[in-house]
Amino acid sequence: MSFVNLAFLVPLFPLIGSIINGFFGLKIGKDRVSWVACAGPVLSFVVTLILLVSIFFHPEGTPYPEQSLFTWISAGDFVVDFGLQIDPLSLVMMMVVTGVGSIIHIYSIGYMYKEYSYYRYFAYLNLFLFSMLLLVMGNNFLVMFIGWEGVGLCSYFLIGYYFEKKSACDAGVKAFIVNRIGDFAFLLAIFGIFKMFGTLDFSTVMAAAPTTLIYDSEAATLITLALFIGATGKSAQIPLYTWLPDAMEGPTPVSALIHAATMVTAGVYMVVRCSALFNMAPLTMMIIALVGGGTALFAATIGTCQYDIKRVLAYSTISQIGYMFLACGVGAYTAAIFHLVTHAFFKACLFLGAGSIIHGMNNEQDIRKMGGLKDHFPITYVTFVISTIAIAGIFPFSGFFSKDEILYHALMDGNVIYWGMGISGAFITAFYMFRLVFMTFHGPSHVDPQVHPHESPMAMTLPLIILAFLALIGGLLGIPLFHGWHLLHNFLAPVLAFDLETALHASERMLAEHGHHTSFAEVLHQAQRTSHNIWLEITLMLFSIGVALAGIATAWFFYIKKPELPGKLSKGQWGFDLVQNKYYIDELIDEALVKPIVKGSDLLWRQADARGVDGVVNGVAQTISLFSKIARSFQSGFVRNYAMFMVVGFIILLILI
Amino acid sequence: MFLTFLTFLPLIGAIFLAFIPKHEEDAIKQTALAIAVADFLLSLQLYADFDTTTAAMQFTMDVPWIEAWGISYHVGLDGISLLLYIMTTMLTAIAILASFGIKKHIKEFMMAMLALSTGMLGVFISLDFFLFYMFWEFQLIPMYLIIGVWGGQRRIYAAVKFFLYTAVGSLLMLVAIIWIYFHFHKTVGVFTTDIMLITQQINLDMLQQKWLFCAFFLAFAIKVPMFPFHTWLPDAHVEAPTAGSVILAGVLLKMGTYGFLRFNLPLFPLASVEFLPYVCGLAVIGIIYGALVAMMQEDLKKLVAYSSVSHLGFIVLGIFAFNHYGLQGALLQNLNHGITTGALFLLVGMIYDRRHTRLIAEFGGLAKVIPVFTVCFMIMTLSSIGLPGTNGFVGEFLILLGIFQNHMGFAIVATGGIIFAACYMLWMFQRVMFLEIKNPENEKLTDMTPRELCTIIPLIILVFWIGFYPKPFTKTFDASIQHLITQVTPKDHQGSQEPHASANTDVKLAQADAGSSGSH
Amino acid sequence: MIPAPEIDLVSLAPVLVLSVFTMLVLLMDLFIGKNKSGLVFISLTGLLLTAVSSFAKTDWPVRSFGGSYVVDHLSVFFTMVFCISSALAILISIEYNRREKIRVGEYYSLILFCTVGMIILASSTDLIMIFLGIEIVSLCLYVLAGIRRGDVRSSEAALKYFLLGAFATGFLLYGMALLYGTTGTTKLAGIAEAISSGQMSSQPLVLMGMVLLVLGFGFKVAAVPFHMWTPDVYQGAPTPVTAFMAVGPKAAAFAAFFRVFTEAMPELASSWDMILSIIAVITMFVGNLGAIVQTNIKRLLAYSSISHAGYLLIAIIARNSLGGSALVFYMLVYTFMIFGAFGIVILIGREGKENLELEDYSGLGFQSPLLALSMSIFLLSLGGLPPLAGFIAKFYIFQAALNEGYVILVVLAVLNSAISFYYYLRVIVYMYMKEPQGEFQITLTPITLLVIVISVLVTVELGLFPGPVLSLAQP
Amino acid sequence: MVPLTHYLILSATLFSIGVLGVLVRRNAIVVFMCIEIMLNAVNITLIAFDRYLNQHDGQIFSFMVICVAGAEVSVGLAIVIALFRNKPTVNLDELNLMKW
Repeated sequence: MSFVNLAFLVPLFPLIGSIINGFFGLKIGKDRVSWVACAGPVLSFVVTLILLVSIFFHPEGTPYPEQSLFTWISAGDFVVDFGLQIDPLSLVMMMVVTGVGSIIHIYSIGYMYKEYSYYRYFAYLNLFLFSMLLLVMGNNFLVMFIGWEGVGLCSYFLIGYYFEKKSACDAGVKAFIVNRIGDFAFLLAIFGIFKMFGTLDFSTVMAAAPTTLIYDSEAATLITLALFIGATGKSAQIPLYTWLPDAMEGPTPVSALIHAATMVTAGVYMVVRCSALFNMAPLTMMIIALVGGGTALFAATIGTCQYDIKRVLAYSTISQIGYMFLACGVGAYTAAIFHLVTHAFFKACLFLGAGSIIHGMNNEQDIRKMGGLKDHFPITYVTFVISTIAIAGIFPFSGFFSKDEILYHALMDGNVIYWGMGISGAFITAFYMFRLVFMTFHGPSHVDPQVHPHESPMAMTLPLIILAFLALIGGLLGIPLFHGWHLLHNFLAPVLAFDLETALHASERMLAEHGHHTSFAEVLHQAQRTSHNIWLEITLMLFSIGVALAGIATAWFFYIKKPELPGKLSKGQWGFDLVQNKYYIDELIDEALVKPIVKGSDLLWRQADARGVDGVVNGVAQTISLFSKIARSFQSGFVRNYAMFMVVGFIILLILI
Repeated sequence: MFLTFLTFLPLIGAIFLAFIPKHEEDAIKQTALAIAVADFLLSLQLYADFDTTTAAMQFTMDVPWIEAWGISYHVGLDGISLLLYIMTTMLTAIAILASFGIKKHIKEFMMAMLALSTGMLGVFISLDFFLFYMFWEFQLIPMYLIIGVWGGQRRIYAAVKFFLYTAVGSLLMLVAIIWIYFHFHKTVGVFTTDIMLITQQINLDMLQQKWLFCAFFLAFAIKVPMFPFHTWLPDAHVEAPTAGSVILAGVLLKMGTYGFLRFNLPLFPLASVEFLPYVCGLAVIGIIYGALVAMMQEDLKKLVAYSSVSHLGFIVLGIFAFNHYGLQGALLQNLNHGITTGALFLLVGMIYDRRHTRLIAEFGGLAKVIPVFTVCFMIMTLSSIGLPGTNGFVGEFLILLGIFQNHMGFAIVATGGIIFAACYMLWMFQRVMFLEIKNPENEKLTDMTPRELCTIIPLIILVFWIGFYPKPFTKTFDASIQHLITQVTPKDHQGSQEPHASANTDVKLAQADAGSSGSH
Repeated sequence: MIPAPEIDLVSLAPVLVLSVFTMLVLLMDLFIGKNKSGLVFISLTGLLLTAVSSFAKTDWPVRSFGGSYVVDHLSVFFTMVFCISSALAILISIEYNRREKIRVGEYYSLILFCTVGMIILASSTDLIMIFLGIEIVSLCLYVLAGIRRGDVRSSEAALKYFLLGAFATGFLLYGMALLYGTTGTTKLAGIAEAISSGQMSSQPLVLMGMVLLVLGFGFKVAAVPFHMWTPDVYQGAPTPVTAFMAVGPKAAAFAAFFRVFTEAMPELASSWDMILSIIAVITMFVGNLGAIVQTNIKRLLAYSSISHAGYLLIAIIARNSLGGSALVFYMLVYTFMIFGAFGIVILIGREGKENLELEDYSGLGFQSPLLALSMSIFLLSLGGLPPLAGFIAKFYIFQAALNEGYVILVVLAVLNSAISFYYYLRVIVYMYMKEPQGEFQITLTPITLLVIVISVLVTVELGLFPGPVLSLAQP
Repeated sequence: MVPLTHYLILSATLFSIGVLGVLVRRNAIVVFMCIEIMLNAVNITLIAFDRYLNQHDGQIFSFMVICVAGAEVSVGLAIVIALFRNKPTVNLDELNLMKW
C-alpha cells in the first residue's frame, strides 16, 4: 500500500520543527517560531488522516503494513530495524497525539507568548511529539523504547522549563527518575521477550505468543509483570504515581498535552499493544485490574481535598488512567482505548481551561482564591463545565460511554470487587470535579483585588471550544448498546483478535512435553461463559448515572448550599489531614528510600572508598615506607655494628644449613 | 608498513617538535595539531581498506626482531582493535586541540602527548607479547609526566600512584608472559612470543590457566579499573590536565578491556568460564558502587571519574557474557565511553578554565549564561546515562541483552545501574546548569569559543551517529567476535552457551555483510 | 716434588698486557708534570689492547696452568665489561679530578691494577688465584676510596671499607681453607669431583666452608647482610670511584661467585640455592626499601646497587648457561647505566659544591632538558622499564630463573622492581615536577658529556635491538 | 703425633678470638691486629691440612696469605694515617659522618 510509505513523515515533521526552533529559534523571531512549531503537528495530522483513510481500504486478513526505514542495531542474530507500523491501534493513538497535539500547540502560542525562551518551549514540545509518535508507531519494542524514554526526557525538560525554580527542577528530575524505574522493568521485559521469542518485532511476537508462552507460566507472568511495572512508571499508577502531581510545575499546556492527554496514557497503549502477551498471564491481569481499580479510587480520594486547581486535575488524571488499566485488567482493551481517547479530549480541555484561568488571573492556582469566575471567563466556563460533566459520566457526554463500558466489563469479565472500586471511584470523581467547578466559577468571589480576571485570547479559547465539542460527541465512537455500532471496537478488532482456545491447547501440549499434564478446560469454559447482556448493561448505566448525579448533588450541597460545612467537618479530622497530605506517601518514600540511599552512598564514599579501598592502597605504601625506615636504621655508621651484622648473618646461615 | 608508519608518526613528530625553539609557541601548537590530525585522517584509510568478512589480522607486518629469543616485530589489526585504533588517533587530535591553552612548557607537553599517542597505538596493534608489553609500559611515562607536570595540587601523588599501581599489575603479567614463553617451548618446542601462534597452539590445564588468568586479569583489571582496584582513577583524573583526562578515560582505560578480549578469553577459555561469576560479580559491584559514589561527589571531575568506573563495569560485564550481543555491546561501549566521557572531561575542563574550580557547589544557573555550552553538556549527559537515540543506549542495551541471556541475576542488578546513572548525572546537571545564579562570578562566564566547539562537535556527531545508525561501526566487529566466541566456548557446550547466536548467526552475518557492502 | 705446570702465557695475554701498561703509567707519572692527560691516553690504549688481546685464544674453553686459569666465554665477555668499565671510569675521572684537585698519577694506575685483578678473578678456576684476584682488587679499591686525602669522608670511607674488607677476607680465606682441607685440592674442578664422588673428609666442614665463601663473596657483591659498608663507602668515595666500584669489582666478584658455586659445588646446589635465594630476596628488599628514604643521590644509587646485587644473585641461583649469559649481559648494561647516571651526578656538581642532594635536582627537567632526559633514561632503565636496556637485562634474568622454575623468587623480584620504581621516579619528580631552587651553573665538560652520550646511546640501543649482543652473550 | 682436629680446634679458637676482637675493640689499629690474628688462624688451618694431606698447595696458599697480609698492613696503616691527618683519632666510634 503506497500511502504507508508516507508514515515516516508523521514523526519527521515535528522533528524538523524542533530542530529548526532549537537551533535558530532566537534568530527567526517568535512569529516564525510559532508557525514552524504548529506546522509540524498539523502536517503530521494531515498525513495521519491520509493514512487513516488508506487503512479503510486495507484488505481483510492480510497483515497490516509496516515501513522499515533502516537496520538500526544488528548483533549476530539480533537484528532490529528502525521500523514504523500502521495499524488501527497505532492510528487511533496517532490521531489523538497529532490532533490534540496540534490543538495544544495553537493554544500554547497564546499561553506562552510572553516567555523569553519561547523557542525553547516549542522545540521541546515538537521533540515530544516526535518521541510520542515514535512510541506509538514503532513496529518493535526497541523503537517504542526510544519514544518511551524520549517522551520521558521531554517531560523532564518541560516540567523543568522554568529552571530557575528549584521545585520545577526537582519535579523534573523526580519525574525522570521515577520513569527510569519503570523503564528498568521495561528493559528487563524486553530482554525476557527476546530470550523467549528471539525477536522484538511486535507482529512476530504477538503472533507467536499463544504458541510460545505457556498459559499462566512463570515466564509469561514475569515478562508481563515487568511490562506492567514499566507502564505504571509512565502512566503514574500505584506505586510509581508520585511524580505526576509534582509534574504540574510545568507550563499548563504541557500538563494538558503530556500529563493528561498523551504521554501518561502510553502505558495503557503499551499494555494493549502487548495484549497477546497479557492474555497468557491471568495472574498479571488480576494484578493490573487491582492496581488500576485501586489507583482509580485512591487518587480520587486525594483529589477531593486538593486546593491547587492543577493538582486536582492531576489526581483525577491518575484515577482516570486507573480506570483504563482496570479495563485492561479485565481484558476489555477496546474499552481502555476508548476511555483513553475520550479522556484525552475532556482532560485536555479541562487542563487548558485551568490554564486559561491561571493565565487570566496572573498565575493564581489556588481555588480558594477564586470563585464566581463564570462571568469573567464565559467561554472557559462553558467548555470547562462540559468537560466536567463528561468526566463525571453523564449521558450523553463522551465520558459516560467509555466509563460505563469499563464498568460493565469490570463486572462481567471481572468480578464485583472491580466494579465496586470503579463505581465508588465514579462517585468521588463526580464529587471532586464539581467541587472544583463550584469553588472556581460559582459562589462568592475570593479573588485578590489586585488581580483583574479576564478571558483569554482567541488562540486559547478556540482550542477550548474544539476540545469541548470533542468531549461532547466523542462518545459516538463507541455506542455500546448494539455491537455493530461500536465503531472503535470493530476498528480495533483485528489488532486485538486473540484465540484463547488454540493458545490453551498449545500450552497443554507444551506442558505435556515437559511431562506435566494439566487441563485448562475450566479456564476456557469461564472465558466463553460471558456473553453480551444488553439489559444488564442498561441497568448498570442507569445506576452509574444515578451515582454520578449523587456525587454532583453532594458537591452542590457542600460547596453551594452550605459552603461553611466542609471546613467545620474536616477540622481536626485526622483522616482529612491524611488525605489532604496525600497519605504522606511522598514523605514516606523520602524517608524510607531516598534518604537511606543518599546517606548510604555518602558512607560508601567517605568510609568504604576513601578509607577502606584507598586506605588499603595507601596503607601498603605506608607500611613500605615504615619498613624502609627500619631498614635504614640498621645503617648506624659504626664499623663494629657492621661487622656484628656480618657475623650474625653468618651464624644464621650456619643454622639454616 | 602503513600501520607501522601511522603508529610511529606521532613519535617522529614529537622528535621533530624538539627542534622547534621554545618561544615559537604557535608554531609548536600548530605542528603538533597538524601531525595528530594527519595521523587521524590517514588512519581512516585503514577503515576504508578493512575487510569486515574475516577475523584474520589485517595490515600485518612481521619482521624478526630479537631472533635470540624468537621475538619479532609483529603488528596487525582486527575487528577488535581497528576502531580503538582510530578512536585513539582521533582523541589525540582532539586532546591536543583542547590543550592549546596550556601555559607552561607547551612544547614538552605537546611532545609528551604525541609520544603517548604512539605508545597507545602500539598497544593496540602489537601481536607479540614482548612488543605488547613494551608499548604497554612505555605509554606510562608520558602519561605520568602529563599528570605530574601539568596537573593540579596533588599531582605528584596522583602521578606516582597511577604509575606504580599500573606497574605492579603489569609486572605480574610479565612473569606470566615469560612463564608462557617457556611453557610453550616445553610443549610445542618453539621459542616464540607471537600472540597469534601461542593463542592457536598453546594447551594449558585448568590449574595453569587459573594462575595465568589471575596474573593477566590483575594487570587489566587495574587498568580498566575494576571495583577494588579503581582508586587510582579518581585521583589521576582529578589531577590530570583536561587533555590528560580525555586520553586517560578515552583510551588508557580501554587497554584493560582490550586486554581481556585479546588475552584472557582466547588464551584461558576454561579459566574464563571458571572465574566468570567472580568477574561478573566485581563488574556488577563496580557498576552500582561507582554510581552510588559518583552521586556523592562534589568535584565534577571526580564525579565523571566514578561514572567511568560504573560504565567500565558494563563493558567488562559484556565481555564476560561470552555471546555475540554482549561482546558487540562491549566493543561498541568501548568507543561510546571514549567519546562520551572524553567529551564530558573536555566540557568540565572548559568551565574549569573559566572559573578555576570544579566544585559543583560553585556553579548553578549556567544554562542562562552559556546556552551553547549547556546544550553540549546536556547531550553528553544524556549519552552518558544511555538515553535511546544516543550512542550510550546501543552499547548498554546490547551488553545487558547479552548478559541477560546467560546470567539473569547479574543482568537485573546491572540494569538497576541505569537508574542510578540517571540519578547522579541529572542531579549534577541540575546543580550545575539549572536553578538561579547564586555566585556572581558565574554571570560573566563566556560561552564556548570556536576552538572549543571544534573539539566537541565531532563527538556530538558521533553520539547521534552511533545512536541511530551504529552499523558502520558494529559491522567491523562481527567476524572477530564470532571467532572469539568459538575460541572461548568449549566445543562441547557451545550450544548451551548461547541460545540463539550459535544457531543461525552465520546466516545473519552473511546478510549483515551483504548489506554493509552495499551501504559502504 | 712439585710437577712443573705447563705455562701458557698466550691465554694470560690480557693480564700481561694490562700489567705492562700499568707499570708504564706508574713510571710515566714520575716524569710528566702536573698534567696527567698523558697517563689517561696510555691507560686507554692499554685497556684497548687488553680488550683486543683477550681474543688471543678463540677455541674456548682453554684451561691452562694445571687447570687454574681458563679462557672461556664468560671470562672473555667479562674482560670486555671490565675494560669498558675501567675506560669509562677513567674518562669520567678526568674533569672530576681536575675540579676536585686530585692530582695523583697513581689514580689511573690503581684503576688499571684493579682491572688486572678483576680479569684474574673472572678467569681463574683455582681458589688461590681467586683469592689473589680478590685481594688485588680490594687493595686498589681501599686506596681509591681514600684517594681524596684532604677529605674526612673519603678517608673514613676508605677505613671502613678496609677494615670490613679485611674482615670479610678473613672469612673468605677460612672458607677456602676448609674447602681445600676437606677436598684436598684448590682447583674448582677437583673440588667438584671430590664432592660428587663423595670422597671428602667431612660433609659439615664443606658446608661450613661454603657458608664462609658465601659470606666472603657476599661482602664483595654487597649482598645483605654483608652490605652494610656499601652506602657509606659509595657516599664517601669520589664519585668516579663510586661508579667504578659499583660496576667493575662487583662484576668481577659476581664472576668468581658464579664460577665457584656453579663449577666447584654443583652437587651442593640443593643446599646453597636455598641460602642464596633467601639472601637474594632480603638483599632486594633491603636495597629497595633503604633507597626509598634516601635524599643523597649517591647513597640512593648505592642502595639501588645493593638491590641489583639481589637480582644478579637470582642469575647465580638459576645456575644454568642462561644464568651465566644473563649475568654477563646484565653487568654490561648495568655498566653503562651506572656510569651514565654518575656522569650526570658529576656534571651537576661544581667546584666547592657537589650538589648531591635530591633538592639540587629540582627543575632540572626544564633548565637543561637533555641532561634530565638522559638521567631519566638511566634511572628508568635501572628500574627496568621497556624499551630500555635495563628491562631486557631483567627480562633475561627472570627468564633464566623461570626456566628453572623459581616462580616465587621471580614474583618477589618483580614486586621489588615495582618498589624500586618509586625512588627512581622520585628523582624524576624532583627534576620535572618541582620548582628550581636557584639557577643551575652546569658546565658541560666535554669528556664526561661524551661518556653520558655513549651510555644513553647504548642503553637505548640495547633496549631496542639487543639481538646481536644477546647472541654474543649466549655460549 | 697430634691429630688434625687439635690444629683445627686451635685455629678455630684463634679465628674466633680475632672475630671477637674486631667486634669489641674500638681502636682501629687493634681491630686491624685482630684481623691479622684471623688471617693467621687461617694459615694454621692451611698448614695443618697441608701436612695431613701431605701435598703442598696448602703451603703455597699460606705464603700467598702472608704476602697479602703484608700488603694489607701497609695499605691499612697508610689509610689510618691519612685519616688521622683529617681527624686526629683512631677511635672507630668517632667515625660515623656517614650513616643511614
